[in-house]
Amino acid sequence: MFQPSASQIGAQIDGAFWVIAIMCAVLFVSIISLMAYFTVRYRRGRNAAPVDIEGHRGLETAFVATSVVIVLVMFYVGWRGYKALFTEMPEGLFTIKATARQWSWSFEYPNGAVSDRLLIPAGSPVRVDLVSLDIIHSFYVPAFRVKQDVVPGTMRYVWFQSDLPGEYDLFCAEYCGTGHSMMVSSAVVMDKAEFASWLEAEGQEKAGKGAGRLDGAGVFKAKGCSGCHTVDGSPLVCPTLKGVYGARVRVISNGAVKEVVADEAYLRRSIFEPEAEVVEGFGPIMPSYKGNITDAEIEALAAYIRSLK
Amino acid sequence: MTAEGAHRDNAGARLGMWLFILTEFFLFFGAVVVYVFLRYRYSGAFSSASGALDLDLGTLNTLILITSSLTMALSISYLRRCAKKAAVYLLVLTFALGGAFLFNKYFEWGAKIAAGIYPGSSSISAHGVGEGLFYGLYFFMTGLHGLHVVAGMVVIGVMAVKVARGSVSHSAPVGLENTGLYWHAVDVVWIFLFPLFYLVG
Amino acid sequence: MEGKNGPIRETRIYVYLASWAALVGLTFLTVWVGTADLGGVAGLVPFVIAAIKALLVLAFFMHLWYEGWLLRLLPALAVVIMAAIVALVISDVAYRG
Amino acid sequence: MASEAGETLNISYLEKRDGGISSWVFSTDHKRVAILYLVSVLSLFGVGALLGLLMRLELISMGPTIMAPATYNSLFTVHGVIMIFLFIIPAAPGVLGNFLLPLMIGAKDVSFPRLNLLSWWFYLIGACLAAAALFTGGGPPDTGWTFYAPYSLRTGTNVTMAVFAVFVLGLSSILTGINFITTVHRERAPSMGWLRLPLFVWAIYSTAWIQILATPIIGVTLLLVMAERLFGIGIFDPAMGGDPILYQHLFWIYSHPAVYIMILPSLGVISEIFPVFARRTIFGYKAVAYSSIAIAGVGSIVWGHHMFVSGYSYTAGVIFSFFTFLVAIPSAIKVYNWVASLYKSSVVLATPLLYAFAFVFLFAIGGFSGLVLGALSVNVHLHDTYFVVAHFHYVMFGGAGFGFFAALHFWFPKMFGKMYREKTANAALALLFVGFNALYFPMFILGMNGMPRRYYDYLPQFASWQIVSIVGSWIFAAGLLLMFGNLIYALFRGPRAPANPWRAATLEWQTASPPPTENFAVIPAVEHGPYDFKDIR
Ligand code: HEA
Ligand code: HEA
Ligand code: HEC
Ligand code: CUA
Ligand SMILES: [Cu+2]
Repeated sequence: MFQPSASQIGAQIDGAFWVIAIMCAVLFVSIISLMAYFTVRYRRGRNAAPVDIEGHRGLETAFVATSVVIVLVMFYVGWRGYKALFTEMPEGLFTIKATARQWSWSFEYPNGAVSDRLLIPAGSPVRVDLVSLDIIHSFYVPAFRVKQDVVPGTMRYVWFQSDLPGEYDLFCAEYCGTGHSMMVSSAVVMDKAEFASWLEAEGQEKAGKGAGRLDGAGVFKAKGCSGCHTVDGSPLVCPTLKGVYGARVRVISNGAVKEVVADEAYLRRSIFEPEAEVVEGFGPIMPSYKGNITDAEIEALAAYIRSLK
Repeated sequence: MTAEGAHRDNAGARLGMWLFILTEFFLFFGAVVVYVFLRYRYSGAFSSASGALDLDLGTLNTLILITSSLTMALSISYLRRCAKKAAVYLLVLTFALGGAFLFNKYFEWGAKIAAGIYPGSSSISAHGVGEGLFYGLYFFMTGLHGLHVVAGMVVIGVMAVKVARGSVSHSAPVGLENTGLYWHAVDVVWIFLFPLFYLVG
Repeated sequence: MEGKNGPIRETRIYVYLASWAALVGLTFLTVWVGTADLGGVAGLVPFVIAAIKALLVLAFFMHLWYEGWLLRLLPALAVVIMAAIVALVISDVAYRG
Repeated sequence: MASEAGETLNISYLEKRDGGISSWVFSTDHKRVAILYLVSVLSLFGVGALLGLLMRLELISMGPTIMAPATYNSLFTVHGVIMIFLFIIPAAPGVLGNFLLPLMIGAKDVSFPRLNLLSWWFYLIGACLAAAALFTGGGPPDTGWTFYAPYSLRTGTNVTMAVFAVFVLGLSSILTGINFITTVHRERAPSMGWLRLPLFVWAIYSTAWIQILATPIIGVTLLLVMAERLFGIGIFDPAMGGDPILYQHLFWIYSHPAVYIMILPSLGVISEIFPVFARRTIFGYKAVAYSSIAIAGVGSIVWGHHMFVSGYSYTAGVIFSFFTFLVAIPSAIKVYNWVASLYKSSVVLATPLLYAFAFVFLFAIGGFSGLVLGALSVNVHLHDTYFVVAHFHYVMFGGAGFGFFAALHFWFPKMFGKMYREKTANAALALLFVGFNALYFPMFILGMNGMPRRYYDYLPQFASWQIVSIVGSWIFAAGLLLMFGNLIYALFRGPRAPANPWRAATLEWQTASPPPTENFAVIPAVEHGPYDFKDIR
């Protein structure tokens, strides 16, 4: 019934699940069959003379005592994996920084590489630091059985180790608005060597780009613009950016509708102070990127958006 | 025995009133949970922000409310002794003390707002996050308490009229007694708000 | 059984006056304690005083002193629940890692 | 005087004619108030259920099917708000509590009849405000019924008014609670000692305590959300140094106890039904009675089990999980004692008992899945997945809801003086039972495989179980329509019901069906316990 677990902690959590589930199933079956048996055995037609049994101290105490034992076992079984997740993380793990925003993820590696999928090496534990730029999201990889809310204002982390190369779904599990169900990515477990070479290549590319020109499409993805905006002309919750550049746009500014031309200055304003001029028909949900984006990146974005005809 | 008012259950009425007061206490308690949580995190900011509140005015208001509780209690006592006139005068006095409390609060709030200390003001962020939250909570809790004072005054006003007219009297004082309970409960809330906001180490 | 029906017993006026005087006295005390630098657990003293003041109001102005067990139980119950909730919330803030 | 009283006694509370609709909406008769609640609560249930059906329909295929994502989000928010605050919380106290409590303790009415009416009016105002929130401001709220900050502070939809509506509904709930506690303490018939109270009264009494102690907390929390949205005081807003997890604490300090507001009355209903149809006394009366109080007590300190992965402290997680497991014990006691009450009994398989059996079956599954969720590490995986959705539909609908249906079938003859067709009711139950499990059991499996909740869209691997669930929802809908149709038909065409069709021993059956406005000709003397069938076997 479970998708097989692909992490070490996952096996432990599945174990806890089955211990508890089987205890529950046994109790459930006994209770229901006892109820059915009594109903049949003592039905009116067969037993017309009921006996008023008001209670039985010994039996009632036994009920309570066994229940206490049962639930304490369940508590203990559940506690162990939680303890491992929250208190037994080894020191000095390879750390990836995950940034959540409405409605996309980006993952940043120690050497500067950035990706919109989480790539990790098989066979060694990794730590993922979780930050949010706007509201609460939740990092969830079912195959690893780990989940952690990403709370703005503080940093949380998760750690896990997967030994099973493959591609697994990564969800946002905390409701975060219109695009919540689109905030889906994947966790890719790679062979160690493969991962190392990917990381190096990606890091170098990034370093090289930093010196030269940035790739606008890359920034558009990495900064999460693509989480909201499409580039193919189909507006979702947010205006599409296809053909915006140079067009006349009706915006609401300080409560009044006005028309502006979408030039580079407008793009800049949209990115720094999105709430100042809100495109008619859309909500003021775009986050401000002030302090979160470099000039070079803006230029690359502008060039990219200009190219979207 | 069929008419609704025919059986009067004073103890029942009191129990009902007490249960209601309990819910009022829990209403404020919810905000106290917020307070405890934030004070734990921003204890430094809380005490420096508290220093900026007007302690003299706060103390004066505490004394005013305590005194109004006394006049309220005395009013019931006099009504019980059939001293209707004294009871009404004491109610009017209680009402006036409630008004004085609000008057002071109005000045206190006014001074803070004039100094740019209110939620959403442009200068409040200059005080640092902890202080901003302190004032946010200060306005919220004292405001909520103020609303209760206003509600209490309205009921006291109604009671004064009823006592004067005789529909609440020494033989049927429950209405006034329950008003008294409510007013004292509002006082108890303030007794805690005072150290929470004005006396942070 | 649980509070007598009918009006409750009369509170003497001097009891009111004495409670009032005590409340005023405690108010000044708490201001003094709150502003004096006592160090250590001094932060809690104003709340202890507030609790005493609240008890005075509850007992005499609100007549709990003369009431049956049920009404006296209510504030006690409230305090227990409130303490439990605060303790649990603190188990979060105090141990955030 | 005597003859006059005799005359009024022949007229039931339903028939008493004194001026059209206003004799209902301004009536302080607890039975009429109960009917007001019944009508309003069921109407809103109908609306909420329809929204649920629409949500299922949207998920029939991947991608957009019949609505946009924003619509779906508003849909589950409004569905949740209606089902929780407008249906299941007020249903049991408002309908069953109001109707039965005074009858069961031998009283003429509740302690404060006018307050009682006022609480229905608050309910109505709350419902209207909630409806208004759909069409004003930024449109229907899209936060989920939990209104989590900071999203609820940022969204442009009309959260402010929705939250205010819930605040008003809270007021209504508090007034009901105050009324019931006072009633149980003050209005019992002279010989009705505490240990002669029917178990339903114990359940309603415990519920009332939760209503008055927990509801104010959500009241102030919602006021804070409004203050945040209107003035920006920053307490829940991380951008201003506030803490969104603090919001979650406050929300669940109320909302976990609130789930016991939903279930306790139903547990009480089942405790009434079992002995009546087993024709013997309940096993362990005291244990069942006190376990209601225990659930109310322990239930108020387990709220943190909704926050195991919220990022609060590890210590808090361990403590809350521990208490969560403890709170299962009083529920377990009840279930054990019901089953034990069938031992050496003389079971009459009437419709109410069948509904009660369905309740036990579904509530046990729901409760057990609650235990699975309460286990710390397992919760990390299952939190905010469809497993949770399955859990709470099992306990809220399979438990509280089916308990309410059982109660309707048990007390229908008393409330309306008419009898429904048992065969049809049983057929409806069969549909409901099959439909329910087909609708919600697949959600457990979806959740175990990681399907997150509040998802407008899903990945291909989830499709097949979604389809099963959707087909289940149709079977279930058919069952509901049949059940309500049967009851509505009986209301107009059903044969007259006798005063005590089930030969029960509690006081409400000792008066006419439907009861006269005055409830009892003379305040009845209580000579035996509530489940003593010796004389009426
Ligand atoms: C009627 C409402 C109701 C009831 C009664 C319950 C009852 C319980 N609930 Fe549930 N719960 C909800 C409504 C309810 N819940 C809702 C609405 C949510 C989701 C809110 C949201 O996020 O939107 C939720 C979510 C929820 C969570 C959080 C899930 C998550 O989001 O991660 C948890 C975790 O611990 C939990 C646990 C429990 C437990 C342990 C019980 C226990 O009280 C159950 C006790 C019952 C039994 C155990 C079964 C009967 C007993 C026996 C048959 C005897 C044998 C038993 C033993 C020996 C133990 N519930
Ligand atoms: C008592 C509470 C209750 C009840 C009864 C229901 C009933 C139903 N609910 Fe539920 N539901 C919740 C409480 C409830 N719900 C809550 C609290 C949430 C969480 C919201 C959130 O995430 O914020 C939720 C969320 C929720 C989801 C998850 C959404 C998501 O996470 O993406 C789904 C998905 O399918 C769902 C479906 C249903 C369905 C199909 C029904 C069906 O059972 C409905 C059956 C009804 C019909 C089949 C209609 C036909 C019948 C009639 C029209 C009756 C006629 C009426 C009269 C004559 C009076 N609900
Ligand atoms: C949370 C979703 C979200 C994200 C992330 C986001 N935007 Fe937006 N954006 C919006 C919305 C909604 C609007 C329309 C309302 C407005 O103008 O604020 C908008 C408007 C715009 C506009 C004006 C469009 C027009 O039609 O006039 C531009 C340009 C823009 N965004 C660029 C960007 C860029 C570049 C990024 C990334 C660096 C980005 N956005 C990230 C939601 C988002
Ligand atoms: Cu991000 Cu849901
Ligand atoms: Cu809960």
